[in-house]
Order: sequence, then C-alpha cells, then structure tokens
Amino acid sequence: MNKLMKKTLSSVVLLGAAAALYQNFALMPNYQGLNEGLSNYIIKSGLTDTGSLNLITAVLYDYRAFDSLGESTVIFGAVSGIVLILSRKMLPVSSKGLSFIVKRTLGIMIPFIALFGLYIMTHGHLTPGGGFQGGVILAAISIIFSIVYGSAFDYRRYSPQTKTVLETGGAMIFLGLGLAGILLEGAFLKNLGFLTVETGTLISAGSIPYINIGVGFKVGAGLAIIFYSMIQKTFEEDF
Amino acid sequence: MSWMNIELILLIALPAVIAVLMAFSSPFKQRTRNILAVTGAGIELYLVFSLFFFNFESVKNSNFFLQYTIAYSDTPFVINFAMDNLSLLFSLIVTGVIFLIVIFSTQYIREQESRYFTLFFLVLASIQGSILTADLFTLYLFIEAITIFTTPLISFKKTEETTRASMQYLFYGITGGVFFFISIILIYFNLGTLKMAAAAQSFALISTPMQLTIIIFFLLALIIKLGIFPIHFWLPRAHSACPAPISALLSGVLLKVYLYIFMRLFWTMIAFDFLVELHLSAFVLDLALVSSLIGHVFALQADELKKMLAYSSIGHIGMILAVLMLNTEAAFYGGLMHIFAHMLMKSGLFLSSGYLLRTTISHHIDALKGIGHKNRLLFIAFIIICLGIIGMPPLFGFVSKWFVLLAFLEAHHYFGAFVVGAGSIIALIYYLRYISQAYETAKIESKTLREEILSLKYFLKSSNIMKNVIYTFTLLIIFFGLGYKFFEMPINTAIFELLNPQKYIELVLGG
Amino acid sequence: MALLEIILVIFLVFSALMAVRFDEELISIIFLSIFSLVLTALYLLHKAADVALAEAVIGAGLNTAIFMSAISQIRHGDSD
Amino acid sequence: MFNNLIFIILFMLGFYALVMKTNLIKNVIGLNIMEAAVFFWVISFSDIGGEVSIHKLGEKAAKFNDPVPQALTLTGIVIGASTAALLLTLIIELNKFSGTIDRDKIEGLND
Repeated sequence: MNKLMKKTLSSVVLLGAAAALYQNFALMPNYQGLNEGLSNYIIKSGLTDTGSLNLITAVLYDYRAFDSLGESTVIFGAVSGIVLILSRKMLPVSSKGLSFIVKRTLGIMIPFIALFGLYIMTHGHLTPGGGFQGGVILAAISIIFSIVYGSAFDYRRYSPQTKTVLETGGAMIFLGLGLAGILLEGAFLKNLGFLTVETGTLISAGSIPYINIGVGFKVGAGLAIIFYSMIQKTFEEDF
Repeated sequence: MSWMNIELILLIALPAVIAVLMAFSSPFKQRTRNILAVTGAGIELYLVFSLFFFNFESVKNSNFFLQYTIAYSDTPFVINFAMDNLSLLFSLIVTGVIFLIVIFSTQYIREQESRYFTLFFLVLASIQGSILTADLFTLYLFIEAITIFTTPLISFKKTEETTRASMQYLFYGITGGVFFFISIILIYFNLGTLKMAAAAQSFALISTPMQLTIIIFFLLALIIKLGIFPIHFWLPRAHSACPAPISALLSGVLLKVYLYIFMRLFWTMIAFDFLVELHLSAFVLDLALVSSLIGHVFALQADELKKMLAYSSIGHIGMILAVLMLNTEAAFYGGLMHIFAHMLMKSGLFLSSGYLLRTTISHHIDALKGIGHKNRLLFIAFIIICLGIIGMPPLFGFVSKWFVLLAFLEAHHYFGAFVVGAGSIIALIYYLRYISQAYETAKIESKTLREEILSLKYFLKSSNIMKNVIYTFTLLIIFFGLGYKFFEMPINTAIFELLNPQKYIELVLGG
Repeated sequence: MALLEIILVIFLVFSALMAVRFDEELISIIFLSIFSLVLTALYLLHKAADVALAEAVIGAGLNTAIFMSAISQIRHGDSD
Repeated sequence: MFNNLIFIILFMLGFYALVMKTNLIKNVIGLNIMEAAVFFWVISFSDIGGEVSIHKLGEKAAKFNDPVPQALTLTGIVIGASTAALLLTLIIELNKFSGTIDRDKIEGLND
C-alpha cells in the first residue's frame, strides 16, 4: 500500500515536471545555426584556420583543445580512482578462453580491427572519427583478448605497466604539443601550422593528427586498464 | 604576448603535472614523495601569492584583471581564463588552506600515498580551473572532474560505509552535472556562445520562460552540489566517511568553491535582477534558511563527531547562501567573511578530529572519552576552534557571524537573524556535548601541558607536523578574529566585482 | 526518410522502456545496448557522424562490456 | 516539437529508473538513459538540415550542421562512460560487503 502510494505520487510529480518542461522547451526558438554565433564562424573559416576538413575535430582539438585536455585528464583520474578502489594484492588471471574456432577467427580479425582503429585515429581531421573513437576501438581489442583468449593472454601481451606507460605517453604528447604551441606559435595549445604539407592529405592540419594519436593512445590504454581492473576478480576460480 | 599572464595556465597545469608525477612515485621513498607534494603545493601558493603581491596596487584600486586566451585570440569563442579580484581572493585562500591540508596529509595518510596524492592534486587542479575559467563548458568539465576525482578519495578506507557514501555522492554529483549540462546547452542554443561574459551581455534577450528554465536547472545543479535542504542526505555521509584531510577538503574548501561558482553564475553571468524578477531569490533565501536550521538540528542528534561537523557544515552553508541572496553590500561583506572564516574553522576542526581520533576505530561520541586529558594542548586548540565556529567574541567566527547578523538586520529580515542566533545557540549545545565528553573520565597519566608545549620546539619532527598544522589553523582564527581588517580591502574589492559585473564582462570581451 | 526516423524513434523509446522495466539486469543491459545502437542510427540520420561513431563505440561497445563485467561479479542475496 | 517530446519521455524514464528503482544497476542504466536523452536532444535540435560538417575537397557545401554541439556531446559521452565505469566499480565493491545490490536492503541508502 505504502509502496503503491509512493509510486503513484512520484509518477504524478514526474509527469508534472515533464509537462512543465515540455511547455518550456516548446518555446525554444527555431535553431538556424545562429548568424553571429560560434558555428557560423567555424563553418566559414574553420578550414582556413586549422586546415582540418572535419570541423568537429577542428573544434575538439584546436579551438577548444583545452576541453579535450581536461577530458583526458578526467579519464586519467577515473582510471587511478578505479585502480585505487579495486586495488588488490593478487592479480588473478585466467588462461581459459572460448573455443578454438572463435580464437582462430578472431586471430585473423584482430589485425584488421587494429588497422581500423589506427585509421580512425590518424584520419580524424579528414573523415569522421578521431582520437577518442579510435582509442576506444583499440581498447576494444584488449577487451576481446580478455574475453576470447582469457585475461592471462592479455596480461602477457599488454601488461598493465605497458598500458600505464602508453596512457601517460599519450598525455605527454598532448601536453608537449600544447607547450610547443606556446614556444613556437605564441599561445597554449595553438595549432602548429608549419607541420601542414597540403590541406586534405594525411599530413595536414598542423598538430591535430599528432594530438589525435596522443589522445587515442591515452583513451585506449585508460579504458583498457579500467576494463582489465574490473574483470580481474571474475576468473579467480580458475586458479 | 605568449608569456603574458601565463601564470593562469600554470596555476592549473602545475598541480596536474605533479599529479602525473605522483602516479609514478610508488617506487620512491615516502620522504621524497612528501617533499614533492609539499613543494608542489608550496609553489602553487607562492604563485597565487605573488600575483596578489605584485599587483597589490591594482587590487587596491579594484582594477586588477588578468586574462589568458588559449590559441586563437581573434575568434569569437576561444576558451579564456580570467582572474579578477573575486577569483584572486578565492584562489589565494583556497590554495592556502589546501597547502596546510597537504602538509597534514603527508603525515596522516599511511597507505596508497601515491594514488592519494595523484587524485588530491588533480582535485586541486580542477578547483583552480573552476575558479579561473571564463567559459561555461570548461566550467562544466571542471565541476564533473571535481566530482569524479573526489569519489575514490571518499572511499579511500574501503569499508562498507565509505563505499556506500561515495557511491551516493557520485550518483548525486552526476545528476547535478547533467542538469548543469542542460543549462549550458540551452544557453548555447539561445545565445550562440559559451563565454560567460558574452552570455551575460545578451541574457536579457532570451524569452522569460526560457530564462526560468535555465536558471532552475543551474539552481538544481548547485543545490545538489551544495547540499541544501531537500537534497542534503548525501553530504553528511560523504563528508564523514573519508579520511580527515579529505573531509577538510570537501567540507572546508569544495563547498566554498561551489559557492564561488554560484556567485559567478548568478551575479556575473545571469544578473541577479533576473532572479528577483522571477521571484526565485526569496524562494532560495527561505530554502537556505530552512536548510540552515535543519542542519543545526540534525547536528544536535548526530552521535559521531565527523557526522556532527558535516551537519554543521550544512547549517553554515545554508546561512551563507541565505545572506548572499539579500544582495546588499553588507550581505556580501558578511557572506564572504563567513565563507573564509568557515573555510578555516571547518578545515581545522576536521583535521583535529582526524588527529584526535586517529587511534580509535569508531568516531562515536563515546570514543572521545578522556581524549581531552590525553592531548591537552591539541584539545585546547580544538576547543578554541569550536568556540570560533559557535561565535565567541575575539575569534574570527564571531566577527563573520556578527556581520552576517548585521546584514540580516539591515535588510529587516528578522527570520534570517533569528536563524543565525538560533544556529549559534544550538551549535553551543552540540559542541559542548562533545567537549564535556572529552573531559569526562578520571585522570590519565600523560604529559603535562608544559611538557607538551616544550616538545613543540622540535618543529619539524614528524609527530609534531600534524599538530602544528592544527595550531596554525587555531592561530589564524585568533589572528584574523583580532585583525579582521586585513580582509576588509580584498573583500571590498571583491564586492565591487560582484556589484559591477559590467567591468568583468567588458574586460573579457574587450581583450 | 521521415518514416525511417519515426520507426527508429519508436524503437528507441521501446528499448529504453524495456531497459527500465525488466527486473533482470542482463536483459536490461542488452536493451541498453540496443538503445545505444538505435541512437547511433538516429545520430547518423541527423548528420552527426562523429557522435554516431563515438556512441557506437562507447555506448554499444565499451559500456556493454563494462556493465557485463560488473554484473558477472555481483553476488545476489537470498532473495531478489 | 517531436524531438522535445522524445527528449522529455526519455529523460523522465531515466529519471524514474534513477530515483524509483531499487536495483543499483538499474539506477546506473537510468543515468545512462538520462544522459543519452540530453545528447539526443542536442543533436536533433542542432540538425538544421545541413550536411555532415566535414568539408569535401574542391566542393563548396551549401549548409553544414553546427559542429559545436556535436563536439560538446562527444565530450559528454566520454565523461558519461567514465562515470558509469566508476559507479559500477563502486557497486561491485559495495556488493562484496553487503551481498546485494538492492538499495532497500543496504542500510544507509534506504531513505
């Protein structure tokens, strides 16, 4: 009875809030890309400013690169937090995986997945994608290894130490490019324009591809560490 | 150009770099790590202090302003960092308190130090970032970062209670973050900007219901983060579960940083007149006062020292928010003064509670029995800070509470004045309850007071460092209580900043 | 085009509803993954290719794996 | 508008799961749905019928979709994923102590 009352009461409150919200959101002006806002500027001069065909990458890694730096710091903090919360003395790993067929098939597929991840990472300024997406695809390889081959395989190939080094290396690339921006171009995280060969090719858009690579390794290694530290306990019985 | 005002970036980047170094410091000796931590926080403090010192004249004339623009300075939407008198004052005091907390934690934390300091310095970096940023989305990012970095620190002891508390903290924090994101994106869609200054200039152009939506989502997010009355359950749990330095960080520093963000948003960005126009200021005022009373009353029935301190934080934060809502000069004076007083006193109280209870397992009131005889001098310091927070005359807490009371009386808001007085009286009862408990036992053989004072001359002896930090807090409270005039000039310039947001807006957009 | 969007949106709401409704966590998580996948398609329809890629990789891929690894470690009490 | 309606339905659904469900995993799922609802609304609202905001070499596109909300959404998605991971980690740890993930059965959470 009490539970039912609580449920109806909260449902009524939620519905009321929903109705009020709907009333207000219906008043949003029709969005037409804003004549004087940011977006118009980016669309007009994003290519000439940054040399990146992909405007979202231009925003993420050039105009608002500091946000991306902060975001990768958030992942770094989340990784250290999760490792702190889950820290264990033993690292129980399992070498038991799935069946032979699955292992073979994925053995063939994984190089292509890695290639795809690297492609997404390095072509962030030309096609959809970028450091984050490519990095997560690389992390997915680690996840597949853990599931299919058992976490011992993943542990042997890419130990947590390697991943930590990769993660910090990625962050250092990002930060180093930011500092290089101060020294060479005169502002923190400013794009290094002299690195561009020709707009529209792989080596263009100044430092954006390098930032993408840094972010990719950082995010990929970080998320792989998160998954790895969360999965450890699962296979304890195998020992 | 490139080196101008680079300190603003340095203030954020330096703690982050130290955090990364700390992450790899596990093979180091403990001593090396402690030196690294204290040096890092010290350099940070030196940087802020030098900003204050070398710009003293312009601070005095309240035309101090620093700005650093990242990358393209000629585009309409760059991320920039700005520091005016208000942010300088906050940055200075926050960094000072955090410096003392770092010194304390070098001795207090005995396990997993490298992870602890990694997260601690990341929190410091995001606090500095959220104080300095002039961009809404960067502000959102830093607020989320603070929430994410403090969560593992709350569950640092890894017991059931701490895990539960930190999980609840994270749930509430993320929900608040989602509300914040909605507000920011609404501002972007309506005004096409993410800069606080540009949004401030054209906020009046938004239709009134939309303004209401934006303001309500901001208010919801900040009320969750500040632990104001309807959504305050998580606060005492989270603030009492963690190790003492983290309690001091959360209760002493972080809540004030959220208050700073509150001021930045509702005075600089959204002019306060909109809140008055929409009848929200009176509502928030009453809510904050009720929250203040409830916090004090709950503190009365709390049986654990740290929980009591956390509930008392709810009381004080409610009071500060209420007095700020009066929107008069006297109110700002009292409110800002009490923000700093409470920052010092609550940090001192949490640190000394951590020191006093470091050997006992439970924090229950019974565990305090006889503790006043064991550590005489330290307990005297504890009592002095308690008296300060209750509002006894020569101490800092009295001065600030007095100005808050005056502000309420000046605005003829007698309920507010009543809450301040009643809060003090209730606080007197619950602090006395704990103090009397500490002396309630037969005499225990221990050092005499004289011996304890004499042993203090080994200033840097590791067993004395924690005590010395607490004594520093006590001395600061006595010192500022007598010499509160030191705060007069900086607070007045900060009030100037709050009452004239036009200056900030013009300077950010102009340069 | 419009029809496709309507179908997808209905499916989106349906999968969210199922993810909230079902009591068993495994089914909820699978529905959450479907939710992310449908959301990816909708992002593509709205011409947000980068976000679609991120949602597909993070929402449907990584999140599901993390959720799964979480529920595989959770012991249930006497009753649920 | 159509998208507003979907946003509010999804948001309230997520909020319901966050507040009313007692299963902690369900609460995380609710939080995820809430965030996804906001992101979906942002993307659908900023869609003004333009092209994917990527320049094509040698062509001049007439109209692009706004890239800034998409960039913000991307950041939001990544932060959401890391918070979900952190929350689930805490739930695993809590489960070790109390042996359940029912919010009502864990003392101290049932208010």
